[in-house]
Order: sequence, then C-alpha cells, then structure tokens
Amino acid sequence: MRREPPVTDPFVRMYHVSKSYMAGTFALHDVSLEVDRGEFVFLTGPSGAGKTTLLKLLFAAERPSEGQIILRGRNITRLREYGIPALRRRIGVVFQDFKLLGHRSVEENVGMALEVRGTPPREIRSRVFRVLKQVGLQHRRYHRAEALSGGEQQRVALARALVNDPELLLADEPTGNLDPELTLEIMDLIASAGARGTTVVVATHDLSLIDRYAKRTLHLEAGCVKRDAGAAAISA
Amino acid sequence: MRREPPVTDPFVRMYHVSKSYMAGTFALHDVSLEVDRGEFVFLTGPSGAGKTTLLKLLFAAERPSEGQIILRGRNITRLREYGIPALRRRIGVVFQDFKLLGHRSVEENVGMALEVRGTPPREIRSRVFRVLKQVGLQHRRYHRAEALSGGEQQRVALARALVNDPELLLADEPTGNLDPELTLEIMDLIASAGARGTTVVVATHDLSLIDRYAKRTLHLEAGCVKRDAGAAAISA
Amino acid sequence: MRLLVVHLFYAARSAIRGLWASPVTTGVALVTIAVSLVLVGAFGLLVTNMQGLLDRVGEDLRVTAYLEEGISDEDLKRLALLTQTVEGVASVETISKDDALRIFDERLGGRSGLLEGLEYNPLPASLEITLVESQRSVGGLRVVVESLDGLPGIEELSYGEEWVEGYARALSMIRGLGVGVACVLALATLLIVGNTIKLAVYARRDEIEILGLVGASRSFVRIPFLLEGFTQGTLAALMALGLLYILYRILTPSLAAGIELLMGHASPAFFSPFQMFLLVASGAFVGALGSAAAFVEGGRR
Amino acid sequence: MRLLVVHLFYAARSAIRGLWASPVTTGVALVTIAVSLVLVGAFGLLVTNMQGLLDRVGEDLRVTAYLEEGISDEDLKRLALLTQTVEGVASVETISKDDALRIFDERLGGRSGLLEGLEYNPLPASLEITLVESQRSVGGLRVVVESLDGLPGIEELSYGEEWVEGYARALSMIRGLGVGVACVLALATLLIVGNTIKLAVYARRDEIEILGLVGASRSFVRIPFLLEGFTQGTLAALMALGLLYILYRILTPSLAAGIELLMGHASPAFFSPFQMFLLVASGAFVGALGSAAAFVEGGRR
Ligand SMILES: Nc1ncnc2c1ncn2[C@@H]1O[C@H](COP(=O)(O)OP(=O)(O)OP(=O)(O)O)[C@@H](O)[C@H]1O
Ligand SMILES: Nc1ncnc2c1ncn2[C@@H]1O[C@H](COP(=O)(O)OP(=O)(O)OP(=O)(O)O)[C@@H](O)[C@H]1O
Ligand SMILES: [Mg+2]
Ligand SMILES: [Mg+2]
Repeated sequence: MRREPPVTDPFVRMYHVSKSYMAGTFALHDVSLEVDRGEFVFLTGPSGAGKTTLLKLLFAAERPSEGQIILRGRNITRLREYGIPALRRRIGVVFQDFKLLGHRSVEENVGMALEVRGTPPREIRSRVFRVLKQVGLQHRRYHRAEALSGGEQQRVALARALVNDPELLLADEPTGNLDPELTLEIMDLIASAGARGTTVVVATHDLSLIDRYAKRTLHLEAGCVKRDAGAAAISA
Repeated sequence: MRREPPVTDPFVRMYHVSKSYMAGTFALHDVSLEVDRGEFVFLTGPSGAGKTTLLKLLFAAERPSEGQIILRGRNITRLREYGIPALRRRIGVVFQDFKLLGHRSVEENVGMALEVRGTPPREIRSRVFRVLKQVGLQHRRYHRAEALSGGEQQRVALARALVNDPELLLADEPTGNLDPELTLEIMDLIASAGARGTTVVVATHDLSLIDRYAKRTLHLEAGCVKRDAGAAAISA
Repeated sequence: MRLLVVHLFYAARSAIRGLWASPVTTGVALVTIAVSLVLVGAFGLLVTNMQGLLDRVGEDLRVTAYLEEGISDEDLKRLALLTQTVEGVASVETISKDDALRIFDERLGGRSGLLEGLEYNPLPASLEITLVESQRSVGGLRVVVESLDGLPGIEELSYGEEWVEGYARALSMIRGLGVGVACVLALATLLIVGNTIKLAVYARRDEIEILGLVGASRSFVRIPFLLEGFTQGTLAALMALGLLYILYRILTPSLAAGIELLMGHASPAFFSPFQMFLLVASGAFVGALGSAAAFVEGGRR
Repeated sequence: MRLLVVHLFYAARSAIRGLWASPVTTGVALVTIAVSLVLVGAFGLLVTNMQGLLDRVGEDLRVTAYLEEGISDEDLKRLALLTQTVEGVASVETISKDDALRIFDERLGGRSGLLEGLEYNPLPASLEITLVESQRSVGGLRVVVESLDGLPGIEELSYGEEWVEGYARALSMIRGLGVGVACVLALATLLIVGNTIKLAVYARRDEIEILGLVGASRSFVRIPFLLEGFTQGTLAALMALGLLYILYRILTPSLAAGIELLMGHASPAFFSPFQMFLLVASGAFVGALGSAAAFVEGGRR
C-alpha cells in the first residue's frame, strides 16, 4: 500500500490538461487548476465549453490527450484499467443524462453504488432509504426508474451519487430538470455534503445558484478556463 | 377523407382528462383545457406534476385513462394503432431525454423526421442544413449524436422537432441543458415558429422565460391545473 | 408512385446502414445463420450421396429364372427376348448350365474337389433379370415375377424375397430417418436463425421506439429489418455454400477411396445448381421470416 | 472472507435478476441453446446405437478352418479344444461333413437334385471360429489365422479376407464420419450458443456500461453474466434432455421394428446416466464459455 498523502495537499491538481476527441479540435485546452479537499466549485460555460469533458477526466471515463491529473496524490492518467473501479468507488457522479437502468427499481439503481463495494444488503437497504428520503423519493423506491418523471430521475441519479459518502462529488447539471424550489433543496443537500468534507464540483448553467451560494466558480469557454473567481478566498 | 374542421375551432381540446399509470394514483386528474391554433402555452409545475404526461397524451404516446382529447377536430383517444403515425408526423416533439440515436449522425437524426414522410433526399439535406444552422450546429452535422455535449444534443432534438414545420410543437424542458444566452436564442426560435402559425406547448421550470415571453401559462400541481394565466388575453 | 420509390430507397438505405451500423450484431447473426445452414447443407449432401449409393445397391435387386432341363438354345434365346419385353424388366442375362457350374465352383472358393466328384451337371440354366428403377420394391418385384411366371420354359423363379423385403425396409427406414432428421434440422435452423435475428432486433429496440415516436409507420420501421434479415440470410447462405464446397473438396478424395472399396465405383457429388439456389433461397427466406417474427410479440412498446 | 460471501451473494442475485429482468433475451437464448443441444444429443444417440448395430455385424467376422479328409471324431474334438485356447478366439463350432452338405443344400435353396447327383460327399468338415471383440480387425484376424495355421488336422483356413477388409474400412469410415460430424456439430453448437449469448449480453450493454461507471470491478460485472450463461446452459441442456427422451419414446417402437427385421434383435438405447451428465455439463460449460467470450472483444467501451 502506498502512503496516503497529507490532507493539506490539494485534492485535485490538473497540469496543462488537454483533451481532443478529434484531431484538430480541443474539448479542453491547456487547463491547469487545483481544488482543495472539501472545496465547493461551480463549473460554468456555454454549451460545448468542455464542462462534461473536465468531469469525465476526473473519474477516468476519458483520458487526457495531454497533461497530468493528480487526484488524492495519485496520478490517474497513469492508472491501469483495473485501477479505475477503485477510483470510481470513491467518487459520486450525477451524469448529465442520469444513466439509470430504466428496468430496475429506484432502490436497485441507488443500491448499485454500494453493491459494487460489497456492502451487506441490510446496510444497503437502510442507507438507500435514508438518501432517497433526502431527495424526497422514498415512496417511489420500488418503482422502475423509467416510470419516474424527468426531475424524479435526476434526483435518483443524485441519490446514487451521494449514497456512498464519496470523497469527491461530480454533478453535471444536477438541477436542469427541477423546479426552482426543488433546485434549492437539492443544492442545499449537495452543499451539506460539501460541508461534511466532500469535495464538490457542480457543472451548471443556473446563474442564480452561483449568486446564491457564492462559491468559487470556474468559467470555461471553448475548452479554456476564462475565469476562476473567488478561489482561495471562499474555499475552506 | 373527413372534412377538415374550420380553423377557428380550438386546435386542442381536453375534456376531463385523467391519466393513471398505477391504480390509485393520478399523474393527471380531470384536466380540461383548450388551446387555439397558433397559440403559445407554457406548462409549469413542480417535479412530477404531470407536464410530460400531458404532452405524451397529445402525441398519443399514452392514452388517457378517462376523458377525451380532440386535436384538429379529431378525437385522438379513439385513434387506432395505424392512425398514430400520421398524427405524429404533424407534431414536433422535443423529448425531455432527447431520444436521439447515439450511433447515427446528427444529420440522420434530424432527417429521420422527414424520411418518415417520404421527403426526397435532396430536399431533406437542404432542410436539415437550414434547421441545424438555426440551432447553431450546422458544422456538427456529420458527427455521431453521442459525441455531442448535452446542450448540443438538446438542440439537435429541437432541430428534429422543427424540421418538418409541425402544426403542433411540444417541447419538454427544451432549455434545461443550455446556458442563459443560448436559452434565449433557442426560445426565440421556438417563438418564431409560433409566430408562423405553429401551436406551441413548452414545459419548463425556467420562470425567467415565462416572465420574459409573457405568454399564457398553465400551472400544474399534482396532476391538476392550478392556474391558467392570461389565456384569452395574450393568445392572438 | 414517386413516394413508393422514395420509401423503397429509404428502406434499402436504412437496411444497409443498419447492417453497417451495428457490426457486432450483424457479424454474430451472419455467422450463426451460416453455421446453421452449413449443418443443413452438409446433411443434405450426405443424404443425396447416400441415396446414390443405395440406388447402386438396388441394382443388385434381380430375379433369377431357373429354366427347364434340356431347353434348346433357340428356345432359350426366344425366352430371353420375350422376357426383355416384360414391363419393368431392365436387362436380361443368360446363364447356361456350364456358366452356372463355373460360378458355383467360384463361390466355393475354387476348391475343385467338388466338380470332380460330379458325374453330371446338376445345375440348371437360368436368366438373370434386373429391374427398372421404378420397379425396385417388393410390390414392383412381385408384379414382374407374376408376369414372368406363366412363360414357357421357366421352371422356377427365385428372387430372395426376404432380402428384398429387408432391403426395401432399410431403404424406406433410411429415407424416413433422412426426412425426419431433415425436418428436425430445418426446424432447428428456423428457430436458431429466428432467435438470432430476434435478439439482433431486440438489441436495436431504441431505434424502433424512436422511429415510432417521430411518426414512422409500421411498414417504414419493419421493411428495413425485413430487408436486413433477407440480406443476412442470403449472405450467410452464400458463406455456407462456400464453406461446404471447401469441405467437399477436402473430404471427397479420402471419402471416395473408402466408399469405392466398399461399393465399387463412387464419386460423391456436390449440389446441383438448382439445389444451390434452393439453399440460398431458403437462407434468404429464413432471414426475412426471422425478422418478421421478431416483431410479432414485441409489437410497439 | 465476509466480503467474498457478500460478493457471491450479489453475483447470484444479479444473475437471477438478469434472467428474470429480460425474459425475451433469456427465453430466446434458452430455446436456441436447447435446440442446438437437441441436435448434438440426437446425433449422439444415433451414433451410439449405430455403434451397437455395427458391433453385432462384427460378430459375423469368423474364420472357417477346413479339416483334413478322414479326421477322426476324437482328433476333431481335441482340435476344437486346442483351437479354443488360441489367443483371440471367442468361440469354436464344429461342423461335420454331413452338416456341411446340409448347409450347402440349404444355400442352394433346397433344390434337391444336386444332392442326389453326388456319389460321395465332397465337402470337408470344418471349424467355425469367432473372434473376441478386440481382435475383430484385419490385423487381429491375421494374428489369429497365423496361430491356427500350424495346427495339425487343419487343411485350409478361409476367412473372406476381402470382406473383412471392407468391413473394417466401413467401420473406421463410419466412425471417422461420426467423429467428423460430431466435431462439426460441437463447433457449430459452440458458435451458435456463443453468438446467442453474445447478442444477449450486447442487448444489455447499458447495464454493463453503468455498472462500470459506478465503480464495479471487472469481475463484479462479469461473474453474474457467467452465472447466467451457466444457468441458461444447464437449463437448456435439461430441456434438451427432456425433449430427446420424448422423441426417443415416440420413435423407438417403429424404429426398433424396422431394425429388428434387418439385423435381428435390436433395442435402441437412451443415454446412460453418465452420458446425460455429460450433456448437461457440456450445456453448462458452453453457456459459461459463451458469456465469457461475449466480453472478449467487447471489453470496456
Ligand atoms: N465523445 C466525443 N467525441 C467527440 N467529440 C466530443 C465527445 N464528447 C464531447 N465532444 C465535444 O467536445 C466539446 C465539449 O463537450 P462537453 O460535453 O465537455 O461540453 P459541455 O461543456 O458539457 O456542454 P453542455 O453544457 O452542452 O453539456 C463539444 O464540442 C462536444 O461536441
Ligand atoms: N410510465 C409511468 N409509469 C408509472 N408512473 C409514471 C410513469 N410516467 C410518469 N409517472 C408518474 O406520473 C407522475 C407525473 O409524471 P410526469 O413525467 O408527467 O411529471 P413531470 O411534470 O414531467 O415532472 P418533471 O418536471 O420531473 O419532468 C410522476 O409522479 C411520475 O412518477
Ligand atoms: Mg455537458
Ligand atoms: Mg417531465
């Protein structure tokens, strides 16, 4: 086992990271940034700016074309195939398109994130119930995910991301299908996870959220960081 | 052939429509409403209120449990299986989850809505190009849909709904993945389709849009119409 | 008219695109169908060639007419000619008393003590009569025997009734078995191919759903899949045919040697052009049918 | 240890859930695998029973030792006993000169003119020697013949060398063909089953992708599919076995009658318990292998 790095180190470091899906175009271009442990970061930018791509790099769904990414002191660009699952089990992700299993029940969809870690069934049931209650869906837990409304599915996706108390929470447009009231409830939930020590990165288009929560905001445009507001000041 | 009803009739009429997916619960409960030809209607309401269900009933993806729906003077609750395609070809739908074919090119995804009507290939190409230009994606037309960002996919879905100049446009949360600037551009596009005579129903959570466009707004809550603001007054 | 052409164009293009777009599904289905057809084809070849062998064995089916003692050469000739005209008779061979004794001696393995011990030739002259193919059955044989029975100069007719019956039974059994196995095999192929295509269609249920949502008619959705099934079936059948031919060329030399030793001359045959056509056509048919069946239960969901 | 149990529990539950959750895929795959196994099993039964028939024909393989003229009854008995002790000899039957003549007469069809024409019996006495099973080949026969050749009282040995060679060749050919067809069939089954499961896995690629995204290890994703394939293979093999037994019970009576007429007593046998186990085991194996193979190319996408 490797020695755990001291917690004072930045939690995430990206060094000159670029990602190019097709030769000649960059989804991300020369991005360098640091995110401390427990920090809460908003990621904004127009459609196609590279927000999802940046998140994908962090949970190793894509590999950078150039540059290095250090997560918890470990270079994940060097990670072998078999090292990826262990990484992902420490991360919770709310996917922009939810990625739920439509034919499975809500409980199964959320429980999945615990099953892969070998959590005993009894514990899974109680933790799943708790997190579903937080997102207001405990009464729907036996329904198939595809029978839920868009906003309900989005909350199930968030529940799945939160259920295993991740060290890093990546949420890609987690309130795009929610009404304003629910948006605040859900963002409070995410913020409270941040307050408990989880490092949080939320990609969003909702400027009212950014105003309201007044957290560090990374503004991407065409793959480059155009603004990094309130970084050191607000975090911690 | 049946005689076309006079255009002065309401375009959509719902009489005491209820929809129940599971015994004992209603996704829609006793909804009655009229929408005139060329009218622009916002549909709002909290998550799970029944917005998507209402739209689904209008393009016959679901059948009401009770009540009747008259569209263009025709009772679509009585429609046989083989009558549905013809109905859908007159309607453009932006699905909340886009429903694009990930492995197909953007051009193919949009062109699909014309192919099913037997439009000649040459005409399809030019019309697809025009509508993709309107949503700002003409340069991506040969890429696979799954290679696009969330906002880009949403615009492709809108392009597909608009490409066949539908009589009725149903848009389910069409700007949930778009940044504020793009949201306005896209809404303008939808509004201009309305101005050209298309009847438009937009389900949205974005209250700023409702303020800005000041159109008739139907507010749903738990399957019932709670408010129907500015109906006769605003619609032309 | 114009619309029909456009629709057909889309159907064809969509079919080709479908085949290209999901290479896994296409490849897997192709291989499965081809393998099934190779099985059917190999069995067909086996049966066809067995049939040929059996027919050759059937040529041994013959009637021996033992003639009266002391028949004159002239009468013998006349009788032979007469026999030849009997319906169902293919050929007549005359065996004189001397021939009979020589053949008998040979049968005993040439131990010549026997012939020396004889003071006169006890064996009768005879006619060896073979039958035309259509008559080679117990029933057919009996008809010929009855026709021959009255002829003057014939003392006794011998035709190994038991052997004939056994042979006929064996033949009908093998044919029955062949037909049975062929039916089972055909059914199995139909099921396997149908299921394979059903799975392939199922793997693309998103596409079917979305086409329905944008207003595609039932036929607009299904015809491309039918075309795909048809194309896959045809291609698979051609692959199967090629494979069978290779197998045939590899196996024939060694097999032919073995069979020749057993049953005289033999040259295993490949399919006739018509049979090849049949195989390809059945591949195409099964493919199209499989696609059609894939929709039966599924329906619109 | 605890973790392993939990993991196995999830794998088993996930496998069962997978089978239930996609009844189309499961059903289609089950039927396809069962049909393939019925083909293999039916062929196996055919070969097993043919083998039995062939063995019975092989009992006709015998050596005739023609004895010297005028051998005494006592010498004859001694020779018979001696012969019995020769390695490879199964049974010895003594045929006296009178027996020989009677058999000869019978062969001629009882036309008794022949026997009357003889002034003395020219036929020798003989011993009919059958061989133990392991010796029933051209080579084995030769060894026995050589052992017998020197014995006093034996004048000549006859053993239809050509017939033996033909029979041996036919046997090895049919065995070769059987093995060949079995190999082709086994390969085809493997391919068909593998492909079917591959398509079934492909139809659930979403699930595989999402499991990977929430941090499932490779084995966590694959073991349930392996278990599913294993279960499907086992169930399908049991179905196939049942179907084969029904077929066997339906077909046996009519088949047995036909075979009996041809070759004397015959009673087609079903699989032995061990062979049944083999069929089920191979179903399970092929199912698991198919699932494993489904991941080989696909990999993580
Ligand atoms: N798999 C891919 N293959 C090719 N290009 C891709 C792929 N994924 C993303 N892209 C492109 O990379 C760019 C950045 O995409 P990304 O999904 O990161 O945008 P985003 O900031 O998340 O946008 P949105 O707000 O619309 O979700 C886009 O132009 C997109 O089309
Ligand atoms: N196929 C289905 N089976 C069972 N229940 C369903 C089904 N579809 C929707 N529902 C339920 O009906 C209710 C209304 O759903 P609907 O999708 O219409 O909500 P919505 O207003 O679109 O919500 P959102 O803003 O979250 O998209 C919800 O409680 C939902 O769970
Ligand atoms: Mg995105
Ligand atoms: Mg909705």
